[in-house]
Amino acid sequence: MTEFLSLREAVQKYVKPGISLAMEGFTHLIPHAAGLEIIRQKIRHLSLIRMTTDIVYDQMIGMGCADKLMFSWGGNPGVGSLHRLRDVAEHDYPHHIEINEHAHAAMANAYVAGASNMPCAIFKGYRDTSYPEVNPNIRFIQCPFTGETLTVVPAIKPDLAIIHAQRADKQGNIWMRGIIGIQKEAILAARQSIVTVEEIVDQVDEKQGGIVIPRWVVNAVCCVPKGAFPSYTEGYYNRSNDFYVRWDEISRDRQRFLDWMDKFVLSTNDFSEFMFKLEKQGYV
Amino acid sequence: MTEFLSLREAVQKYVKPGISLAMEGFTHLIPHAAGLEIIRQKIRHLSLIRMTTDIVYDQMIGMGCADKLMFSWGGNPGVGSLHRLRDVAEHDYPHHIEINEHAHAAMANAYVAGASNMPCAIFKGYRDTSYPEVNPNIRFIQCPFTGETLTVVPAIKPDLAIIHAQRADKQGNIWMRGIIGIQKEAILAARQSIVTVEEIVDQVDEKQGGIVIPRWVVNAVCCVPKGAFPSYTEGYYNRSNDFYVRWDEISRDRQRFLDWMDKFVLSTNDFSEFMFKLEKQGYV
Amino acid sequence: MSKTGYTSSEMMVITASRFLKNDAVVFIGIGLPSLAANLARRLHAPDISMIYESGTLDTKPDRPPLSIGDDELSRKALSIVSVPEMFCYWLQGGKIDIGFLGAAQIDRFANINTTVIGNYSHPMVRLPGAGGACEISGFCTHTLIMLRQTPRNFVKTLDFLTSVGFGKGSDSRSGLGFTGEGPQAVITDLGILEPSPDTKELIMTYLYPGVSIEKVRKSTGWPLKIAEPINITSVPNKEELMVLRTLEKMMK
Amino acid sequence: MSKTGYTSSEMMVITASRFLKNDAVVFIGIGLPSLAANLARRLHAPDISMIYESGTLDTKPDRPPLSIGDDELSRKALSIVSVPEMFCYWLQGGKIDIGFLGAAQIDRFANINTTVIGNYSHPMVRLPGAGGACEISGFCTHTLIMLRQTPRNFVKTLDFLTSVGFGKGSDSRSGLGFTGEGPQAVITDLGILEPSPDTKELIMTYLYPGVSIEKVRKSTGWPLKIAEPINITSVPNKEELMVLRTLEKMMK
Repeated sequence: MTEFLSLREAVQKYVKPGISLAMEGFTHLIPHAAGLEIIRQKIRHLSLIRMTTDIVYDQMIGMGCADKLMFSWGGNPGVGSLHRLRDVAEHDYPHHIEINEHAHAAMANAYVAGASNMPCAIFKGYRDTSYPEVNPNIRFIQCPFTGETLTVVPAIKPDLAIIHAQRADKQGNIWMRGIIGIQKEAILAARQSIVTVEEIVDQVDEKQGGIVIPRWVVNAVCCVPKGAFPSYTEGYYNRSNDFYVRWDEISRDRQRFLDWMDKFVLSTNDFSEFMFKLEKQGYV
Repeated sequence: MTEFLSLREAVQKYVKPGISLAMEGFTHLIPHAAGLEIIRQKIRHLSLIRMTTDIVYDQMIGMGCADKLMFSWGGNPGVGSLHRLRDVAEHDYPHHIEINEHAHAAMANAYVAGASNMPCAIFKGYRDTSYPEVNPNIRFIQCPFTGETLTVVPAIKPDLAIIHAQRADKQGNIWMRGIIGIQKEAILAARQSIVTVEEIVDQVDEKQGGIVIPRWVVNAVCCVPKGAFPSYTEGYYNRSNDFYVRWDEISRDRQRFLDWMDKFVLSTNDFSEFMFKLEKQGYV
Repeated sequence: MSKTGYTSSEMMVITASRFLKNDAVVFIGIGLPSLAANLARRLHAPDISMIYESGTLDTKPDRPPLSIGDDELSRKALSIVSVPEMFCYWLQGGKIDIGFLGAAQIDRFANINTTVIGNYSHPMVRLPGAGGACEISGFCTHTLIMLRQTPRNFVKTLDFLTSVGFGKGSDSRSGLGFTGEGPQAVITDLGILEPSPDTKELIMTYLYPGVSIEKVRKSTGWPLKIAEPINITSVPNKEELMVLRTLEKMMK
Repeated sequence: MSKTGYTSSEMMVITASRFLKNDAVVFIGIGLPSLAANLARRLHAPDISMIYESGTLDTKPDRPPLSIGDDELSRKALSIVSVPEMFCYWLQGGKIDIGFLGAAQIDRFANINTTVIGNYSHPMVRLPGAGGACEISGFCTHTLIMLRQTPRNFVKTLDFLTSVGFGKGSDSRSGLGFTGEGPQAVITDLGILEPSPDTKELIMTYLYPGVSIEKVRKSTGWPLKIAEPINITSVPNKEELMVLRTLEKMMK
């Protein structure tokens, strides 16, 4: 069922205008290369879903790929604000996007519900906060046994999920280790999925730790070394904390951001060219 | 927070008449030694909870430890009937016990709800089956977003959970690998917990695969080598398929069962004596 | 065996194995289904993904397991998941193509009973109960049911409805929130029954070689519908029998 | 710094670290809380269990992490769990003693805002949002809130209520389904505020050495209640400062 494609082919095949797209990676294994390829292919009108909306979505939002955004935290982790996200929320730049905001627990439970083929998730939370006033997708029900009030949110069932992982084997089974976040749930909740990996090996094995996502829930595997940069891939390379800091200056000003994206993303053919250019310019 | 106790001390301290007790281990790592120690200490009036009610509960039920039983499958795996369970269900022998019967998915979700401090769990299932007629703890609600009918069961929150695992470290952190079943959820759902282990080591590590349950959710750790016999402990010893087959003859007749339990369990001081006697008599 | 050169159990297992395609993701219980899947893997379906309830995804045991928790399954699994994950993400999540079910009783709409014979509160026979059967029947895309065809097993009215096949027939399964399409076939020791496309009542569509129509009628507790003309399955071929018997020997 | 020999941030971190006992299980965000926990671990709480939202249970980083997903946290963790497990089993499950929270705004009942300044639909400042704050405030047995005390931060009315401290005060937190008891203290750059046992309104209970009552009143956007007599914290000792500065150097 799994195809091995180049990232360009996979994005062409699966990322269509108007779809809902979850790109996950909780502080680790963030699918940055895939985000840049979507920008390169100028795909618009996406409903973006991501718990920790950080640089990858700042780039996509700033470049106008998104019509909607569902998120539960948006910032530059360890650095501060996300300037493109702020610009769209505060000034509708580059255009207005619809925001569907949650807390982490709500999104985590909603992904679990999606992966479990449930229409909704119940949990505790949001009571007496302002969220139910601004998000009509937060409702409350009573436990039929105790009468206790519980919070309900709709399941997340994206059209497409994209994640990054350490390895795939030649059948398309995916192996990842370290901080595993919400990626497995995102894949299982989605109708289709793309996984970028650092390398393709003969066989993957849980006996060395980590988890395996079986091939039959993955549509496309793309080998993209360093594909999580500036995030990291445990066992391969560390987080570029420096790039996170530099993103603050790159993204602060609209024109500076656009120039930078033009130079490094739109004017390069793929992620390896992008990385080569970054290295030449002293970013890595 | 974790105490290192002998199994006898741990059972004396935590297994009190009238409590609800979940002993889990899904086809692997079944806490047999703990079950025999409870029988040895003649503790009665327990509300027993276990998904795959197999030999360990057959023994406890046959010896009169249980007032209630919650389960979702009861049999001798790979062999056939569980004769003591059948005798209590069909003939109230040795006395009537209250049965709270579920399907696996319901109990799995109910443990997750317990571990998550929820009063209930929602899932799909049981619709148009006979279960809702015989179990008042199966109810239905509507999804507030789609109107779909969903099934609700109360969370499982046992007074005590007992599991068996491969190792503990000297701080009381628990490591287990292989088929992990529902054990972590049982521990986290329970108010108190006992873990029997094959050995105590300096340090446990997830990097070799498996999972770690942190010390602060474990009350007592007991070192009981072979403590899962006749079930198995991956990396230590295999399942005694032979004993499962022999249990069929041991347990089929009431008197034969009582004599066997008297000889091997009540007349031995602890699990290592029990195992020694079994070996001498050619059971192992 | 003397007459045909194979037993009715062997015929059941071989028949079931023929349903399993190479790319199938199959949820397996112990006993005949496990044998059938392991047989298929050694014959025409080397890449089949075998899933056991205990949490082993895509396991490739060298010998057929003796229980769903057999250490052989866990050692050879692509991935081992927790019980909640198995039931929520994989089964209810609709990620499995084919699920096997056994039964103590089945009715004409392929609903099954594995809970009790007799009255629930004071059963004549207390059976093991549901286990994973409810979710297998609800959420695997297709199910295959394996049981012997006798008037005691093939009953007019179930003593207890453990898991839903086609409910009261026709479209009564729809609207129950299931992703699975329901039983694809019932494989007995006499032949194969399949649901009628419209009413969903089971129809005997195949007989094993040498089995008479009279025999299957007598072995069924309701007026059995029989396809006209009835099909006859092919006899087990030499390879099927040889591999199956090798597998069975490994389990001793 | 010149006057006291330490900065107000250092005082905040050292004060927070003093709240952390050796057997505590602490949920930590990045920044000052992470520094405080790492400081405590190197001073009086070597066995403290540090939990970061990214899924690392009981991690023992050699250097303070730069983000909650820092590879140092994952390499040194006792266990790494998925995001749903962290939020369901560990946070909502009530398995954590102390949680840290930051805030852009706080009100007199220790409710906090980390979502927007201004109107939600057209915010003046779009802040990062809730992240894990709702569950930390709801389900950690106690929470410690760290933020600077200014009239802009300590406000009469929050622009948005991201996570509940004591709601409208008194027992208004009870009945919301939370297992946590709510904020134990608010640690600012001027001193410590603690909830009044009955009304739950924040009372300034400690000042740092050299901070005046006038200063804290002016730094608070509501008529601040102040304990009488007011306590004064001890100054950072040499070891606290030395270890803290070593930690900060490791983060460069």
